[in-house]
Amino acid sequence: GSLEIQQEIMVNVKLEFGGGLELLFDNQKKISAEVPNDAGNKLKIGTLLSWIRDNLLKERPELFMQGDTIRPGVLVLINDCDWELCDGMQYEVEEGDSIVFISTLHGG
Amino acid sequence: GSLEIQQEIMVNVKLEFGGGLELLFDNQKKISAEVPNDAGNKLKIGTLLSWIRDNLLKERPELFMQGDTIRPGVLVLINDCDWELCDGMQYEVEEGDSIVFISTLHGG
Amino acid sequence: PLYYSCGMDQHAIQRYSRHLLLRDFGAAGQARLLNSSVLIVGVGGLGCPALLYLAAAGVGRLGLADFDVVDESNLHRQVAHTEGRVGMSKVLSGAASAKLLNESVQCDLISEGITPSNAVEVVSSYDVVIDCTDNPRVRYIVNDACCIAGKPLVSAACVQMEGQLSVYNYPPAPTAMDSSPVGDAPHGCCYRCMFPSAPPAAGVENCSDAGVLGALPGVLGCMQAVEAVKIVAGFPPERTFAGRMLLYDGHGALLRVVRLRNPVKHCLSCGSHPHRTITRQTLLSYDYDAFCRGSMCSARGP
Amino acid sequence: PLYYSCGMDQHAIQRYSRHLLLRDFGAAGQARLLNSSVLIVGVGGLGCPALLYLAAAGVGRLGLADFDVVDESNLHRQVAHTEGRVGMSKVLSGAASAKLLNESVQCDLISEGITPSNAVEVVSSYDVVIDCTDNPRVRYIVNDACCIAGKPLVSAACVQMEGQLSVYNYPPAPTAMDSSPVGDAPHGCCYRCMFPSAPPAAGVENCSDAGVLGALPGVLGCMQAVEAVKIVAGFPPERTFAGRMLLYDGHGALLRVVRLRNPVKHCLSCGSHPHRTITRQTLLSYDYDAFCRGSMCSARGP
Ligand SMILES: [Zn+2]
Ligand SMILES: [Zn+2]
Repeated sequence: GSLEIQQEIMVNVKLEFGGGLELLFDNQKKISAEVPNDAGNKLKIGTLLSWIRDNLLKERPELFMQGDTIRPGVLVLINDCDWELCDGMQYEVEEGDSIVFISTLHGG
Repeated sequence: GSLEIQQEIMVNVKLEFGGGLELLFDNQKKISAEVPNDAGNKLKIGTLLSWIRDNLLKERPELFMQGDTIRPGVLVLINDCDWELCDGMQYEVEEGDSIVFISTLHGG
Repeated sequence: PLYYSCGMDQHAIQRYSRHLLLRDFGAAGQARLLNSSVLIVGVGGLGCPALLYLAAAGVGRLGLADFDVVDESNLHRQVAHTEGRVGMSKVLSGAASAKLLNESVQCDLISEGITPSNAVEVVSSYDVVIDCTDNPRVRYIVNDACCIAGKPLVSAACVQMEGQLSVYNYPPAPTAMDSSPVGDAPHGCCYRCMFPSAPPAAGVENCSDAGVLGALPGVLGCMQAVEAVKIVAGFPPERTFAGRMLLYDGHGALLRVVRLRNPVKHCLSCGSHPHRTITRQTLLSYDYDAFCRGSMCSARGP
Repeated sequence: PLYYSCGMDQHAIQRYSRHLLLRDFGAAGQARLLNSSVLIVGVGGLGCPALLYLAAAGVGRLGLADFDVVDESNLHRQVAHTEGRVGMSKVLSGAASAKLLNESVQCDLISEGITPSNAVEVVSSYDVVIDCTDNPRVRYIVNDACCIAGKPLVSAACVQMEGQLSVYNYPPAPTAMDSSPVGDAPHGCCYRCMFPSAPPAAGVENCSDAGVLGALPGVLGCMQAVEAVKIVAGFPPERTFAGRMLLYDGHGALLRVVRLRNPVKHCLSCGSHPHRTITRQTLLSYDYDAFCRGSMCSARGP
């Protein structure tokens, strides 16, 4: 009989971190990531957030996520557009997407 | 017998003019243009320059071209790169290219 | 020429000649500028360049709001103050510099800064508001007052070697006094649309904690002045940073402009009835301290 | 802490604390800044903000080069001057403002401006040069002197509502005094690599003809100060605007950064032997007037 396996594919994304968030990622501002996903399913950005937290984040996860979503005060940009213009947490990540996480600044 | 005709195709380019050059184009900063080209041949940027002069330019062509090339003091940017990084006058225009012509400024 | 009719004397024509020559600005733009009023909240790293350029450009009335005094550590970036004015109130020092540049500019000094008690009244008497504060709590108060009073808000911030700038509430959301249903006309998103919850304390750095490269707020503050001048001269939202944000990374010499969300219907500050709960009547009782609890918003800004 | 060892007293530590706190700058960066020298060519729309922010930041020695006097029409944007100083030389007025901000900054006044006669000597005595001129002829002279003396050049320009900024000759091309073969080491392109021929007169507008929105040179001049501070603090070329140019369209609130060409081997100013004909020995006899004939380069800048 055949062994049923869950086939995995990789989705390439260009991640950027700014406004101080890069400090949570070992001071890396740009990371090219290969994110595993089940073949046949789309990669939800919510899944990507958790994957980033579990695989790339080096410290203080509470400064990146709050519950299942991004923490208040972090702007998520998908291809230079606020993710709220792209269905927010429901957005399905495409191969090659640029995804920027930027903490808002308050200094003057 | 068959009539031999030179088949024409159209190349779409996004043109932008800045640094005052837009005044030569009826104050238009952005023009989406369909540029005719012989099928089978690549569209050289030199050919595009002449086409712009003959079809889009409204006044004072000497402020856009000098002889067969761009006039001194105008920066040509192909997809946000100085055209000198892309073979200059030999560059072959691709469908969808962004081509920016910007006059350098001197004020302070 | 045209501009004689705008009531400028020979002196003003000479002084503002580089604006009068400007396509898409000219005498009409300068006349609007001379009759305009701009409120600058915070006379620090961002407020100093903003006030110098707005005074130089001839804005009619300039409101300066700050409770603080000039400290020696301000001088590496706050170029409207001077060594000789350490200890002086920032609004006095700022107004003195504005007057040296342009005697004809009227300066209003709001030396208690912006608070829930004065926010709506102060903001109401200006055409445009510039947020130059170093304090999220005041950023929310200023935003809410701008939504209530129907004023565009030119907002910027910077820390370390990064800066951000946007224009909020432009065009302004309908105000409660308007006959149109609140929040239903097209308008620009507000600061609270963007950031409905306050950030956690540890996620916020300010210039006193994390430092700032001195010339960086100069870049942002000057750009705030550019946007304010455009707004009072009548430039439409799509020619400003309304609905977009500039991200400037001075460390890598990178700049990008990104698109922001549409206004949020259930926003407490600019949303539709019954979501808009922060109004002229309720702002004073809105609990900014509770909203900012656990965040650094409650910290007093430097 | 570390910075005590850099020879700053308590006063300086307090004053520059926001730089000392800065990651990637800190005490070492501030120490370099305090020991650095920067030449500002042109004390007008760009030079005023650049000098204010460099003085505030504590640059050790500031060269101010301008032959002009303060005119009333300057005041709408040249915020280091004041109404009371109309008629005063711009370098005197600029130095006075720098001193009010920071008494410890040494100002050199080059009141004849930069000319072929003094260019190489003046440029040689600074670490970084900032081009804030309003005149293409001087832009070429300054560029050529920077290539001869091996100095990075932070260049900006603006007219109407547009601005441009780049960093040229960084890292500097080998100078004639170096033992390495001229022009063969990797270096940044220079102004003349970008613009080997002068533009035609009619293609050039300056602020006196075409006007300028006052706060716009503020944005660019502050950004020149940011780049100069980064260079003296030791930031590598790839973190500056070397090899890239910022294009700022204030009319549409658009910013883009584009990639510039590699240095040109046959460039007269920075190219390889025997192309490099503008040298320490020949600059004075180079005919800038002929080079600029038919262009507006020969016009005296305002
Ligand atoms: Zn809102
Ligand atoms: Zn060169």
